[in-house]
Amino acid sequence: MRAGTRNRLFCLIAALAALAFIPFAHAANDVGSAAPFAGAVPPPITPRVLLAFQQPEEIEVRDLPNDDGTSIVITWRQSPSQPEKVRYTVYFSEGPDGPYKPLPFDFRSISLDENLMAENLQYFSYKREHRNYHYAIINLTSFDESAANEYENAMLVYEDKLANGLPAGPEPVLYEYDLENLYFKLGVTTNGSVRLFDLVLHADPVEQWFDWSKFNVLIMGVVFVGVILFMIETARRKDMYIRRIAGLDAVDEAIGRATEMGRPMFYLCGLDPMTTVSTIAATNLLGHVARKVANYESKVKVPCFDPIVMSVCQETVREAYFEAGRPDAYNPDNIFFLTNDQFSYVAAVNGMMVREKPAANFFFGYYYAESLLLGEVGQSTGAIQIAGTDSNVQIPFFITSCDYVLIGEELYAASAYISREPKLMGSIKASDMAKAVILIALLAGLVFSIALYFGAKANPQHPLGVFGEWMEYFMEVFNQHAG
Amino acid sequence: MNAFDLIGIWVAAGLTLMMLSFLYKDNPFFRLGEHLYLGISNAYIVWFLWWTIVRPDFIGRVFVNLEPSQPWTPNYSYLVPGILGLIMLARMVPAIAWLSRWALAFIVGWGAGTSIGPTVNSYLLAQLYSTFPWVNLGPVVGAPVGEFVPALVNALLLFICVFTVLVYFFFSVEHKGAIGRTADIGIWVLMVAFGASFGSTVMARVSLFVGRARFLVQDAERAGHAFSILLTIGILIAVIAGIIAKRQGRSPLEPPPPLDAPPEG
Amino acid sequence: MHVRPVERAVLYILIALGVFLPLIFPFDRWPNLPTPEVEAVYNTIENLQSGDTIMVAVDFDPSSEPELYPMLLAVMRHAFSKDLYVLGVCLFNPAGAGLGMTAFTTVGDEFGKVNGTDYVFLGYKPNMVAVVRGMNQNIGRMFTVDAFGRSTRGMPIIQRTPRLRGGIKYLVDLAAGETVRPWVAYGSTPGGYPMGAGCTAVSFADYFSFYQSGQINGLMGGLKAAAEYEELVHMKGAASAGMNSQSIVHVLLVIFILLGNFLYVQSKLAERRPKGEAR
Amino acid sequence: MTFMRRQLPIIIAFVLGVFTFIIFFIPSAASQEAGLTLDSWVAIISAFAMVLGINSILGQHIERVGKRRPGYGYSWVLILSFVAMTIAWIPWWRAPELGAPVTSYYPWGGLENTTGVFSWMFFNMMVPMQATVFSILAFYIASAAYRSFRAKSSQALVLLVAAVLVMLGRVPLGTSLTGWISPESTFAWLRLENITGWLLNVPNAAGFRGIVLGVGLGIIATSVRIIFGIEKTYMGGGD
Repeated sequence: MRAGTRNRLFCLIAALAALAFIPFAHAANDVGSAAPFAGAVPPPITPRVLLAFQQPEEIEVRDLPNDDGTSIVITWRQSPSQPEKVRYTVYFSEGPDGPYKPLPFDFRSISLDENLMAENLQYFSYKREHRNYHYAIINLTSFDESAANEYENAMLVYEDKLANGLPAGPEPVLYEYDLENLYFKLGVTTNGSVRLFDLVLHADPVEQWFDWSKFNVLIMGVVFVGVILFMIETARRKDMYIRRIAGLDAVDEAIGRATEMGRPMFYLCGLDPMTTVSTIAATNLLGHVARKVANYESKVKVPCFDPIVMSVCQETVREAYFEAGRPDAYNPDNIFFLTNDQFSYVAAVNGMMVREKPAANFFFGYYYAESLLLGEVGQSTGAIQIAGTDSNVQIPFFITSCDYVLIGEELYAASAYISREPKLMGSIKASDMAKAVILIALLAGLVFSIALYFGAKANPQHPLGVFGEWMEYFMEVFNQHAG
Repeated sequence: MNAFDLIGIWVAAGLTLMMLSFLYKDNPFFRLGEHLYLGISNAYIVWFLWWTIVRPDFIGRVFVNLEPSQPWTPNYSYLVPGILGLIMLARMVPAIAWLSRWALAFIVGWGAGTSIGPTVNSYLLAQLYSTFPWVNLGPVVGAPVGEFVPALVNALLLFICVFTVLVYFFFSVEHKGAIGRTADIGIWVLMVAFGASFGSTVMARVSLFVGRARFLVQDAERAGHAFSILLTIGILIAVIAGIIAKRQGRSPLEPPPPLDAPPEG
Repeated sequence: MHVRPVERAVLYILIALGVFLPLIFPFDRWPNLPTPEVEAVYNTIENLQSGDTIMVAVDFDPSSEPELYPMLLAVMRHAFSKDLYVLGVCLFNPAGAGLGMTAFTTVGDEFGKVNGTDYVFLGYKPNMVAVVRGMNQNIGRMFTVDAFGRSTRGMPIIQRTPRLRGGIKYLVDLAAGETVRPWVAYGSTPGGYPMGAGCTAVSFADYFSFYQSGQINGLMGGLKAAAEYEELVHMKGAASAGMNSQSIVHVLLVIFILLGNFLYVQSKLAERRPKGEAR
Repeated sequence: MTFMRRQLPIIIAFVLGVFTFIIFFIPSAASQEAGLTLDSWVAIISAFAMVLGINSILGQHIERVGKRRPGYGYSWVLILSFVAMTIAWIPWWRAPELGAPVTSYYPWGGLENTTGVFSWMFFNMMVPMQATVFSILAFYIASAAYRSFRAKSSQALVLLVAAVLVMLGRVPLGTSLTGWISPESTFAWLRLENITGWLLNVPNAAGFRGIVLGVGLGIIATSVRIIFGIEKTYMGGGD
């Protein structure tokens, strides 16, 4: 029997089956369980393109890994037939053989090249063959949400009718979905009509206690923390080398100049709260700067943007004066709060700069658009200015208005550089070792990329076979955990 | 345009000119605006914290039910931040000021702890993964030459730039020889990056002043020519102050004699 | 390396003039060629008949006022010039409500429209999802009072369009934050009315995916898009003047930089020459 | 006693640091809930701490008024404006419930009362000043560019050229300079807007990516020093 006739015969039988299916569909509708949802009943005649669509194999359903026990995931191998405008969709029902209805919440249907398992590492491990497996995630809590949503809308309409005295019918009731036995069917749909594959899918979501997709983050974090602690221990014994950082050598020069000219210095800790690590780095550095200021018997003013940062700065400077052996010279009024609003803070600091003409300005911590306002006004009063920030966008503005700028990580190395404390130098050495590891990983990635490029030239589908897959897996290990 | 809005626009135009006067030099008008702004912004922050954090999250959860229609039970676990907040205020009493260290430790410890995971994830991994050339090249391998060659060049250039910039940040190694040269290339890449970033933000900054100018020229002018009247008054005052300064033999740009010497403190 | 006060004064005055003059004396030397996504919003409103109703969501606050306020004025002028009825709301934050009130009253007076009959500004309400869902169903119940403190019970415009679903023909969401996604998910799709959006230049890339996927049928990014819209509506306003100022100031800046370098190179040559020839 | 002053804070920082680090890796509902609760606790503590800030700034200026120090007139302005705006937002009398016909003018209440005094002060005083101080940047970006974009060294020259190219590529007048190159020709990449696009997509992105990698390592190193109590300057001490 030639393929052509076999196909036609197949379509005839399928059409008859579909016809037989219709009354059942209608009947189910009349019975109409109390679900407030009058789902779109699939039109009786399913188009030929859906009937011809070959059912994908390996349709499985299981609990979604790495989630809080609210979702299940359906996975299936890509179907060989690839007609346009046909998309996958999922129908549900509350009984294994009950009427299957579209999902009550807006579930976007999946096109034939979407939702590939290889592209979502949050829930699936990276394999090359996962490129031709689809997945669909169904969050069971959205059933209750949509029921509540329906109930609210129904109540609004009901109260409206009551208010205007119209016949309101029975009072709407909140529909309870029984989440334990919800059954799903995968189907294909094109402009309104749908064909469900008759495999009934059911799974119970489970709450995981470890997110395996973040395993690479955990390993790298723990290893790096271990290296830091180890280096801090070894740093106590042997001394360390740190390359010259121009900005930090200039700190002494700036303090000396301010003392000669008998004018104060301004020290700003940035506009972020105490919970941001760059603000913590800025306050640590203030401690070391204040110790030098105490020795030089000069004065440093610290206008603060956040009250907690102000308290920390007061504690740090008091400790510095105490260690420098001059606890009486500490004056808490030099460390004061202005405001927590960005531009009134800047206007006030600019006004103080122009009036008191400080000899040196230190801008450390995290800054936003006001970096240039501070830098430009400070520059016009002729002060030495040293800035250190990890907010990338603001570094160019500090470069054009300050004498020295610490770029990114140099701010975090500052307190170690100035204090030369062995335990702080140790963590600098550790981050250098981590940088070396990153460089090696980058080089390996380059080599693998070149190899894969030539492999892809030879065999576009599976460049370099198993080795190629291992290389891609190496690079995916460094991929971030999405979401 | 009732009186309420008319006065409002005049006040807004006046304060705008006062703050812009700082471009000329520091003057009593700017100082007045600065202190007014400090007072108002602090009051606004107190309202904002009360209205968006203290009232809904603390009072609403522990003491008072803010939505009478909903079922509500007091959640006493939220007394902990309240107590820690009061402990933080202990700083004002020198005798028990050391108590505030517990609250400080809570906040700083929380800040340090919450930053490690996301930092490894989005600061390290995301940047590292997107630097691998294959990631950008993979989907384009089969593409025609016109599209593939630029992608190849950009992918390799991106790799070299990130590599050299990272080498620049080595601290415990002398920047000499091969490492020194790579670090120099890194500095060049940083300079191009900073120049481009500077140039791209000029548009946004200029549009800020365009917004203010639109307010002055359109809204303020419509409210009884507030802009032109206030501007002429401002210029007159500046001219008179300049004449007085010249008669006292100092350039107008210097501040007046120490009638208000900088407050020592 | 210092900027002498005279140079600084000349620089600042030129920039101030570069911004004020195009506003005071508008001219259009450099046309703003409209891009397709801006034209889409214009065409949707242009194809509406007089008597239709649209809603404008003022979902931004003073910090993005320079870019989105002219856009709001341009859309309002276009709507009123076609005698459309306009509903207004702000769901971003309370600070945005003030801007909406000013814009609605200013453009309303310009076209002689009556507050309450031809347009209404409902003000700010927190909990955006509930408000959008409620407005789809029944605006009067969700906003019993408009931003000016007047009850909406007797307002003709509210009686004419009691709800968004089936009531309005188009929604324009001028967004500075994350309000486009909720408007699409809970407003435009369930409500069955098309939707366009406006955003700041910085976040244009993020919202472009909504435009490509067809969830919004038009997108205006930044002051440049507002100027294009003004060009289409033939009502030159703040945005076109703003773009002219941008062009002038940017070119001024480049000239200053070149001038600065020229002076610098000259001073370097001057230093070297006397030593060299020792005349 | 020194345990309470020195060791206990370090233990608190350690416990909080380790706990929040672990929560990041546990997707279960309980740990998500704990994370969100801790976030709002920190926000509440920071809100309480604002009293310290107000005490500091008002203290300074009340003292300046008390001692008649020069410039105390301005301190009066600060204190009075703070008190006026604070009085404006405290709801002294019951606000009229929503929808009730507006009989008398109700001035109290914060921004939620759009016709109140607080909203008036916010929109007519705070917002204009905020926008104006922000807009001064347009002048400072010009003087900063004029002063610092001088070809002193090769690096400064590169900084200058990149900035000028991107500036010209962002403005209609600028892009019209290379408008004559047809977009389809092989030299299309010479058009200014394409050069600007490339400068921002490759060198700019790569440069910042290198910085971010370094910053990431710095953040983790500093966090570890805090959690394990190696760096205690933030707690001060002495006694």
